[in-house]
Amino acid sequence: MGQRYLARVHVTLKPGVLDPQGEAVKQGLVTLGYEGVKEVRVGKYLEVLLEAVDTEQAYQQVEEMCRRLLANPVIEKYSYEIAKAGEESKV
Amino acid sequence: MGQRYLARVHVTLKPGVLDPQGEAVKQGLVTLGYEGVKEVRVGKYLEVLLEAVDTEQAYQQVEEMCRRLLANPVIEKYSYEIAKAGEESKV
Amino acid sequence: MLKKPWQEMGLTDEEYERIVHLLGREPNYVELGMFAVMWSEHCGYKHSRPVLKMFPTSAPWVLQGPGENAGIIDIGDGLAVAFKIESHNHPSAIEPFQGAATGVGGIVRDIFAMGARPIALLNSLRFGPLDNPRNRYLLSGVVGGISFYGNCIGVPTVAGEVGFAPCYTSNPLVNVMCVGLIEHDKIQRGRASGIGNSVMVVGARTGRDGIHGATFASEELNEASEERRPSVQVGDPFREKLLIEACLEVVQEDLLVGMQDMGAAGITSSTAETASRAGTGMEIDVDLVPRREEGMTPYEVMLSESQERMLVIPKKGCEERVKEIFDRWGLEAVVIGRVTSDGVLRVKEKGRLVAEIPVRYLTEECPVYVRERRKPEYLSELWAYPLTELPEPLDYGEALLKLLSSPNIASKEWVYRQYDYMVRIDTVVRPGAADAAVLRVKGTKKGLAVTTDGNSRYCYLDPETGGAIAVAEAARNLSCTGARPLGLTDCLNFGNPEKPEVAWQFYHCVLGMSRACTHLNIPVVGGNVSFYNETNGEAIYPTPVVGMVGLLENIEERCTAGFKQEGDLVLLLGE
Amino acid sequence: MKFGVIVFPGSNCDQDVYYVLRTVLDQSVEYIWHAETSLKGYDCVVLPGGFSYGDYLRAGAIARFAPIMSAVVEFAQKGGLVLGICNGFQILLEAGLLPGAMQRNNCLQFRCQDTYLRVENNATPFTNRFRRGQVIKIPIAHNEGNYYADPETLCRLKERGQVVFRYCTPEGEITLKANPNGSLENIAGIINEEGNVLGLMPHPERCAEEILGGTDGRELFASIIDWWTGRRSEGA
Ligand SMILES: Nc1ncnc2c1ncn2[C@@H]1O[C@H](COP(=O)(O)OP(=O)(O)O)[C@@H](O)[C@H]1O
Repeated sequence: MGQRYLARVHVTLKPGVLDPQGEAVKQGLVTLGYEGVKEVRVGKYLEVLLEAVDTEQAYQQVEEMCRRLLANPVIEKYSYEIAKAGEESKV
Repeated sequence: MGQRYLARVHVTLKPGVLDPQGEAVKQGLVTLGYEGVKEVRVGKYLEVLLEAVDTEQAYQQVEEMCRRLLANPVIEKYSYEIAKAGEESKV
Repeated sequence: MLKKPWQEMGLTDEEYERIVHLLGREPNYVELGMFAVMWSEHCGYKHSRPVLKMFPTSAPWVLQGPGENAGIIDIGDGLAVAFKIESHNHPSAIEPFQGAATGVGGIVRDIFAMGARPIALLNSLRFGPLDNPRNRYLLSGVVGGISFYGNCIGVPTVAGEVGFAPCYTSNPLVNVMCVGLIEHDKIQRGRASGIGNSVMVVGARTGRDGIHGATFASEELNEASEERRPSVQVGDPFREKLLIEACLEVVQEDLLVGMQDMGAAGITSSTAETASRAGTGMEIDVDLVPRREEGMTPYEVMLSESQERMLVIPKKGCEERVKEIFDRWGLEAVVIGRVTSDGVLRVKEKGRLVAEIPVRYLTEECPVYVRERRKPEYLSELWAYPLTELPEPLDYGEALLKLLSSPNIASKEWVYRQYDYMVRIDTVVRPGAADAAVLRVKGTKKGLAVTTDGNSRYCYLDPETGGAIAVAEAARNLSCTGARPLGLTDCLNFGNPEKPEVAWQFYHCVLGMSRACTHLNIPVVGGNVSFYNETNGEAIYPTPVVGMVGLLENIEERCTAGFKQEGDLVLLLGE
Repeated sequence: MKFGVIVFPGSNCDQDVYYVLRTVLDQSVEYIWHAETSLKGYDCVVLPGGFSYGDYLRAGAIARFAPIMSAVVEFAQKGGLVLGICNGFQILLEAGLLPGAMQRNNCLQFRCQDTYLRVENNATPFTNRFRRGQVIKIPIAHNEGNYYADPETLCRLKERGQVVFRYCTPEGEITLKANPNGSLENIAGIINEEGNVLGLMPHPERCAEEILGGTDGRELFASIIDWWTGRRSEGA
């Protein structure tokens, strides 16, 4: 069946939502001597390898997955990129 | 002082290190009916807003932060991009 | 039709009229917001106050009855126990993990606001049936949130209960109780006394969290509530842990005249309530409040429900020492105003007055409603049910197995193994070992037994008897460990009290509970009311939850459930 | 002998360890604030359990940079006894005083329960009161106790007897079912090569008194005291 796709999903807290983890990491970095650090926000990064009949279906499914499971819409937002597996430019 | 930079840092598990969380997310997606999902890996995504005298210093500092604090080299690897704050292309 | 601003904030037209009448003028937007939160059911108890008066609240060992952040009972040796239960139902329905987590945070602050060291957490949870995935999601989210917050702050979660019934499908219940230990002479009160004293906020910065959370908790859930989602706050248990330690250190050094947690309605309620209890006024400057976000308006600062903050009123000249202690714990402590003599709450921004309300109007002048009560129709039908005609089970063994496999009866280990129930090394009888947990009191021979109980099916079938049963069950659970019940806190979860049937259920539950309390001589020293647990007009079963604390004079005499040894005699007591 | 218990922001078993050392074992013990920089005068330092810095980012990741940690590293290098319990263990891993790393429990949930441990090495200052192969009962309470080390590291650990405790059945078998968190080869506690730094996930301070249901944890602390006293009399 179909083609393999790699979706890279970023899930981050909505602006204004408290990020205790980011706050602690920022403090940690400042204590380490990086006084230039002004803000840190911590989110999730997911790589989803999936098979789909075509690019359109892949997009549609990943959009749905984000909405239904990967992100918590109450406090988080998400974004993603999708590439044919093997073709994605390695970060 | 200096210029503001936004670093986007990805911290992921090294290949070969088991990812129970990724496995659980994959199971969750398959249960939801996304049978095309073959693998999921879960990592961290951090946005660090920092001030530095120039791009070079920003790179050097972020590299150090990753090595010292943001990633645990025993199980994790990291990558990052840095852009002048305000100029980063929104994902 | 467009809603009027006060309607948007949850006030009725009559209530608005009352405000105009009291002030002798129209309130401005900030003032209106302050009235709206203070006159919400959550803060003002406008539908429940007269009924709650039925509870017996005194006994020689009661050091603090209802009306403060928590009740306190004497356990001898100069020691006392502070405890209270509170609901976080609506936030948990929207965001189970954070809703439950911040519920834990809130009740813990109530306890250390009294100066007590939190030593135990309990919870009482209700969900819809587990064959529905949404209910499973709610359950795992809520338990995860309690585990996340309680474990991190190092307060053991030692007991509780979980129940399932279809009426909770859209209205899960999350009631959390905290118990604290304190020496008599260290007890703090939420009072802003001493004219000219400074008023400080300590702990987290103020952000735009949960604006209107208090009014939100006092509304039915419907599709539109989804839109209000940003009012759910995120908890920071790490900061709460620091806040506990810093506040208790300040108490140890005897630096305060008053302390109050900032829960629902944040700065507004904490300033109004502390001033009201002391009969004073207060002047505060919102510019001085440390912010997490830029561009916040006075309205937002006054109504923010950001977590992990407290209001403290230091003794004159102790401000610097208070700051030092908080600083050592990595927390901010900032003077935002002072206590005044004229009984008025004044809020300033950039030297300009943005609100000016006599404190009394916000607290004592909150309207009280005695609604029509009507016995619900369903009861006559149920009461007429011919019980004798129920068929006998064909196979008793099978029936037993079926009962035991019901989530209501089955082991709750999958819940409590996610809670750290041992930290502080006082948990002598753990969850699962008895129907109440027993904690030792270090340095004494004493033990404390704690439990939460409630059975909403009984209350649905007969509110008065059901209410009495809840109290009796809790008392039995304590006495089975060898403890004498000393005091009770209650969380009353009901539907919309403006409906006569719900008002009737509420009244009769409280009546039954009160009678049982009087009969058993167990005073009610605090509690919480959660109304509007309805979705699209369907109310939950009336669900009063009882939290009870008892004392074992000698912990060596404790008893656990379960057979001990082959050959031991088995007796059945009671009828 | 003098014990020190380090208090990090977010430590929550510091008072428990202190109580056991002072009240149960009648030892001299003091709290050491994370901002201190010296461990002069201490013979054994305990990094207690809890959630230092909220366990944000990774358990122990931020705490390892607390000022006191430089002193801990130096103290350990000079042969001082260091005991890391639960979060303390995680901090020692992050600080590189012990090899490997901690991942989330494979059940992805916090686990609080009694566990049985097999003592794999009793020739340490922390375990000399146990027999080799003895099964002891000590509770765990953690979210991230899933120990990981790469194959070479694991091999070295085993060769040198650095694996001190393994999760086991009450009968002492090392099985998958007895493993509460997915930890590699059921590892519950390890020691450094020099044998003076021990990290373990279970909480010995929670079972040091009969009233709490067991005293195996007390033996671990008592081992330290015995070892110290023995060494002193040898030296004398
Ligand atoms: N939500 C919970 N939190 C903590 N402990 C719980 C919770 N639910 C149940 N428990 C514990 O599990 C044990 C059994 O509870 P339960 O089945 O409700 O017993 P019973 O109904 O007989 O009181 C008790 O020790 C109780 O404290």
